[in-house]
Amino acid sequence: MIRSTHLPLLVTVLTFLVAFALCGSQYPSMLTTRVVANLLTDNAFLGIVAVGMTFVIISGGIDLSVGSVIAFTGVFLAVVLRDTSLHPLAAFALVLSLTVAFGAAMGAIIHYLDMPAFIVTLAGMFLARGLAYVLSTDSVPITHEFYDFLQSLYWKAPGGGRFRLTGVIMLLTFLIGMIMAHRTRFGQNVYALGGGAQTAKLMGVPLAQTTIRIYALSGGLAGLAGIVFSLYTSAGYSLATVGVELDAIAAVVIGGTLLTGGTGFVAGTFFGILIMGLIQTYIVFDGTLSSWWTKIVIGGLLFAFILLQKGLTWATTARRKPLTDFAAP
Amino acid sequence: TIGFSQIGSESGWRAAETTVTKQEAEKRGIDLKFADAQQKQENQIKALRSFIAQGVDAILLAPVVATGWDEVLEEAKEAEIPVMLLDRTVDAPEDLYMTAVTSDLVHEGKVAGDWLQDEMAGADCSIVELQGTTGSSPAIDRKKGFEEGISDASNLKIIRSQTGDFTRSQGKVVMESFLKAEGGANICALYAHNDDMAVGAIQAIKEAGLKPGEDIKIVSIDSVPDIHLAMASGEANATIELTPNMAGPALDALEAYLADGTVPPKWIQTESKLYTLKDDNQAIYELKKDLGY
Amino acid sequence: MTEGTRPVLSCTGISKFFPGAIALDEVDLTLYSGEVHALLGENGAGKSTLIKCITGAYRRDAGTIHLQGQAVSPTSTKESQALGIGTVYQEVNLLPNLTVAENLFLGRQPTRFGLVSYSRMQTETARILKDYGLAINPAEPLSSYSVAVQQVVAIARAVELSGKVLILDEPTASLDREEVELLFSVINKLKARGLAIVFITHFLDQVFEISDRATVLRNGRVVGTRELAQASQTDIIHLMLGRQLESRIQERAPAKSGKPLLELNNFGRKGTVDPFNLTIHEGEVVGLAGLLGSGRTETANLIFGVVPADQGEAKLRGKTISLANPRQAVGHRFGLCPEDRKTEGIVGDLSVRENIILALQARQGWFRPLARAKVNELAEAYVKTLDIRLASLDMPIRFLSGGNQQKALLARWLATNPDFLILDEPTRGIDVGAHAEIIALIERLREKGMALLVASSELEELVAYSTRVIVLKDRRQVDELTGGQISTGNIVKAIAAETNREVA
Amino acid sequence: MVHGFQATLRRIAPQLIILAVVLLLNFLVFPDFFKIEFQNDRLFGNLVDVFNRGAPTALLCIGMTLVIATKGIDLSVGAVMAIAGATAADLVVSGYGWGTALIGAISVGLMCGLWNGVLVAFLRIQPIVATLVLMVAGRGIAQLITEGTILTFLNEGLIHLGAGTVLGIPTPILIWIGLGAIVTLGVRRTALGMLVEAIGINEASSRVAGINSRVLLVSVYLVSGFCAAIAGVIVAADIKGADANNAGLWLELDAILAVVIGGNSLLGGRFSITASLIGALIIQSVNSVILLSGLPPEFNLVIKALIIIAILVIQSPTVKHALYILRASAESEALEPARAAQLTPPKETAQ
Ligand SMILES: Nc1ncnc2c1ncn2[C@@H]1O[C@H](COP(=O)(O)OP(=O)(O)OP(=O)(O)O)[C@@H](O)[C@H]1O
Ligand SMILES: Nc1ncnc2c1ncn2[C@@H]1O[C@H](COP(=O)(O)OP(=O)(O)OP(=O)(O)O)[C@@H](O)[C@H]1O
Ligand SMILES: [Mg+2]
Ligand SMILES: [Mg+2]
Repeated sequence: MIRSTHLPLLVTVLTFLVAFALCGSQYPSMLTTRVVANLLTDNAFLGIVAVGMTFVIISGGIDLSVGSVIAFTGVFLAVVLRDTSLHPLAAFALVLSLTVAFGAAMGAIIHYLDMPAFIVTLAGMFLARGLAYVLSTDSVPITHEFYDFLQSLYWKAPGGGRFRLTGVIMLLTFLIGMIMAHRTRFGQNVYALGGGAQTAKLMGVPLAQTTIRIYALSGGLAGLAGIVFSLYTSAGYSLATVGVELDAIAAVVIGGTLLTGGTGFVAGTFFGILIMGLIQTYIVFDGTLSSWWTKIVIGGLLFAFILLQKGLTWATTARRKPLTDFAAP
Repeated sequence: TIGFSQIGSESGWRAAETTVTKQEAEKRGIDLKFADAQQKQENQIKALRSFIAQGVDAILLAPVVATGWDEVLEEAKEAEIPVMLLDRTVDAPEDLYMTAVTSDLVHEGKVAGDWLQDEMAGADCSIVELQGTTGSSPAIDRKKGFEEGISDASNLKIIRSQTGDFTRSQGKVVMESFLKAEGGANICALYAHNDDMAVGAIQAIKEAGLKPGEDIKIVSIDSVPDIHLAMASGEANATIELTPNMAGPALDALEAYLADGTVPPKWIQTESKLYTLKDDNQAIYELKKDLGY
Repeated sequence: MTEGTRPVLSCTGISKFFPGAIALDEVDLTLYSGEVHALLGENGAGKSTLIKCITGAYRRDAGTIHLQGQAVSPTSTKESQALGIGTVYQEVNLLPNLTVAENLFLGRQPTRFGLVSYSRMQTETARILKDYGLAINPAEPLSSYSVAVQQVVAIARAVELSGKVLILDEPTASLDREEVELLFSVINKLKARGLAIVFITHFLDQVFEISDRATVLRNGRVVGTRELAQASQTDIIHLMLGRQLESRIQERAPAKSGKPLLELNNFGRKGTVDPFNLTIHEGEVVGLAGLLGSGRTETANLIFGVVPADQGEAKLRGKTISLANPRQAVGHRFGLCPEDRKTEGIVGDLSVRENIILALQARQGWFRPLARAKVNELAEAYVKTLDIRLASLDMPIRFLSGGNQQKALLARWLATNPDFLILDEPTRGIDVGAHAEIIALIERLREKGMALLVASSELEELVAYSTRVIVLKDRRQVDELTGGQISTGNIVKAIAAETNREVA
Repeated sequence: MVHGFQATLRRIAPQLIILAVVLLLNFLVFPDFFKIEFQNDRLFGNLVDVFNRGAPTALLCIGMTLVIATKGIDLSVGAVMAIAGATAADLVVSGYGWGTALIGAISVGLMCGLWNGVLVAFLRIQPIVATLVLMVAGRGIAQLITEGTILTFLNEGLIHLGAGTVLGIPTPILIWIGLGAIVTLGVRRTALGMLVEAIGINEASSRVAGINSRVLLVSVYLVSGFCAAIAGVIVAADIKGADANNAGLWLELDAILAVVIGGNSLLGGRFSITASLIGALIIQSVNSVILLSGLPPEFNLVIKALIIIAILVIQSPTVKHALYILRASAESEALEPARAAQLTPPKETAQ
């Protein structure tokens, strides 16, 4: 049974399929495994942070720090691998615990000091990037056999597309994210929090624990995205991924999650990511847009998607009213 | 068909480079696919991958940062698409790209340092420095080069150094605070990592009631039209040119390679030409002002 | 209730202070196993505050709580739930974005292999709600159901959570007779199981029907606890108000049919309310009767333009007017006191004063602010007339007790001195004293020549003030009663008749 | 009106204290901080710079405060600044006078505000997304006007707006203080302020009460667009050129930060423009500390983040609440111990 609540998700999936078909009809080479593989590989880090962002936004919050955390993670890894003999796996564990703690700290501040997430994570954004600068302003290359090994893990599809490890990590993240959101008590608490913190509290939702976990999750996933990004570029660079938080937010919103919190889908975010990737691919295939027209077109397409979604949702919910009533006693 | 992955349009110089590249491509009858990365490396990698998927004949890449290109360049190599680097090289094995047309950023800084050393001729001089965006490679290299240039002159000393983000307005703001923190009379020279910041700083100096170019010597890098205008009226002293025409040599090399397999050198260095007040700056301004800076 | 048994819950010396007000002053409350204990008092007496202090939603400033002899001190509702205290707070406190099943099971979802099992949750939900006569889709978001349904779900949730104590704060305010009966049968079952139940309401009939004892609060103090078997309604009212309620003999001036004020022809909206004709005269009170979901609220909203009509026309004193949004309606000197005071009525963070003048100011326009003196004069006058209990006119309205919020909203519309006033459930959550006061007020307004349209679930009340009653069913007008026809019996008959006709 | 003034003072006291502390910090790293000279026909000194350089943020946060009061947010102001600056520069470069340029820039700003407002009020798109569209596209539009270059101009009238002085006081200072005063009076001497607060707190209720919430919503975005346009002109005039790519870049975040430091809730409702303006000054003073400290630029962001976190923690409701209780019990100890507990302020979330 298709539930009315799943409508935004459906709309997103449909939008993506239609858009992909349209692009394909214009540039047939877009319908290759290369492009599909690129969509997965190139957006892997963005997808991973967007999963965390989905949780944050469903809970009614926002996390502006993720872009900086990715950059920090990259620089941290690069510096650690350059200056110590730590194995990358150990370094991964170290950096993940750092970013989880960072997220948890922001969550704790948001809850215990009763401050808006927007501002707390904005300060977090300054801090994480500032720390990355302090570690190194230079971009630091990562050269380690283990990195080479991880990068060599890919499956080359007919047609030249390479499905890489990072893409798989993203898909796994989405899968786990979906299960967490819909099938665990934690996930239910996240939705409850987004429905109204005061009410959720009266209903017995542990606010402190949930808030802290949400931001810890987002921080941890930003750390994971940072690891993936460092695999992607084999380097750590303090100026990397500026503004990624806005891309992630846009993807989450295009995916049908409401910024006011309470409703949304992790799976929708996945298609949001694909739609954003598709827009970029299309612009490059076109190749005639100047720098400024690129910006205008991206903004315009963003607007078009939001409008399309709005329209479809309106059209389909206008007549929706439950038919059941009190059963005759 | 050639794909061109440009960093963005963050400065006038960058816009000029884009314009010139498009002109050069047109001149040679090349169909240029342009992709603007909005200052993000990830977007550049995406663009490169899309170019490969599209099957372009060659790729021009102006990399935003030196690291992180191995993987995608390997894919290009495998697809037998030659890659030419513009204005910056990358930290990748040399066989992954055909050639790099760049200036030497460290050298630029050194030229500036040397010029100042000559200009001061042994007199004591406290220098303030306007850095580029923290972490960007021009900022790092131009700082390094300048320090090298003045390292052998004990009379030259950098007393304050702060970032002006390569922008005119930050250049002005930071210069204002330099002037107050050190006192205008105690500053003898300004070194700015690009001309835009220098232009902003000139205004700050004037507003503080000092004469830029005389009370405070000004040397900067890029040679954009507005700095020549300032030099023409004696408000700035020297600039080092960074040519926006990187694509010309690159495309020449590419054509030669395609024609008879001439393998170009790995590094084609553009000239870092020093302009001073001795040049006819008004004329240079007129020459440059329509180049899309 | 058995004397001598150990109390399930005993609270002693509970105090709670708010700036400028002592909400609770050394309140004692003892609950025994298997009793229904009514908690009574005027609006603002401190009933809801007491509940919140007991269940940990508020931090109490003094006092001790013993649960089955054990000292407890829940600091959050989660803890009190874990202790076996289930609560329905005054305003429906569920999450509209979650489904019915998710609301019912939040925090204690059935799991399978560590994952929440939806199928079990939904079948369980359907089973539980059947006891309350509710056959709704557990997988739909709660927001798609009316306040009444939500109220029932909230009750069901609290019942499921209450191992030892169940607390219900005005659970019947938005329920109809039938649902109330179902609720009472559930309460009786729980009582038999030995739970202690706290029941707060302003309907004294219901109190006497279901409760064993009653504790009465006045101004944050306990003024007495009574065995209800040995007390009469008048005793209790006396205890609550501290005075006798003078029973006004309804000596109503005969409805002088004034000039027609508002004429609605074929007015309606697809999928909301079937087109209807209605003429309202000056000096007339038209009552809207019907069952839950019969479309009373929707009719009221339609006339006020909250949801614009898509067919028909409206004429004000013979001139065709547009009623596309509330602003236009206010411009025509209409007023609407909405049913859902929390979401459509109060502006929580604004002061009581500002809330009272809001509609008047909106009508005056942005650039003609009301003079401060005038504002104060208006606000003070209405606080006095309607007996709104507050610490200061500057306090945010959300800190007022539920009934007092309702009165402030009434004041908002009276301040605009409307020609036509629509009241949707005007007495919801209002105490007996104020209840009589509001009925008298409606009478006075009518005599002054105002036209009123009043939707209410309380038939006695409708009968008391209506000069004409329209009966709605399934979003259609099915009957109209006038003059001597108006009686509770006839209204019930009119609602039932339609059903019979359908069956026949 | 004495009453009103006292209420305002009480409302902005925390911000004033923080401003004083940050200024003191400036004084510590640079002892001449408070020195103001009259030099070159203009006031000259670090304190003047704080007021002058704070102008763009201050202007933005006038509009932003109103937008946030309606429960909205305007991410596009930075981009609107760029568009307005580019428009003004383009007009003077093509030979129009500075008046025309100013009017042109303001019209463009109002158009941007209208666009945002319509998206939010009529299409019901969430403000953060609605304004994100213009934030992304707007900079492109600005560059379209300047064609990616820094459009330099020499029109004295226009330059005067950003770099000139009136009676020795830099014009931007006069503009932001003037506009701030006008808007504050405009909303507080009319019913607008209260109505804006009402729709921010509960739009449904406000609508039922007869408030024209849609038009009001559009209006606040118009004000925001207007303020951003003025800020954009000032920034362009200051450097005698429109830098479409960098003008106002990330300034929307500073403006939002200033509003929050000003003690306004991002959830809408009660607002104080004066407090936001002081918030803008606080941010500028923090920037000033960083510049004057002479530390390498790598540390800029860390310092800024730490100072901001400190400010926000002090401002947070929980800490305020704790301070309130401390003060209350200290006061009442002297007066009447029994009543001390009564002063416990309302706090539903308190455990
Ligand atoms: N947060 C608060 N701040 C200040 N005063 C408050 C606050 N909450 C409640 N009050 C005051 O405490 C008193 C008791 O309120 P309470 O809600 O307990 O009344 P009640 O008995 O439930 O009334 P009703 O029958 O109207 O629901 C009221 O006068 C109210 O104004
Ligand atoms: N028992 C119910 N089951 C399901 N939906 C209901 C029920 N009662 C009302 N609704 C829905 O709630 C909405 C509100 O109905 P409305 O408020 O107009 O009725 P009403 O007669 O005013 O009832 P109330 O007494 O609750 O005010 C309607 O859209 C209706 O579909
Ligand atoms: Mg109550
Ligand atoms: Mg109703």
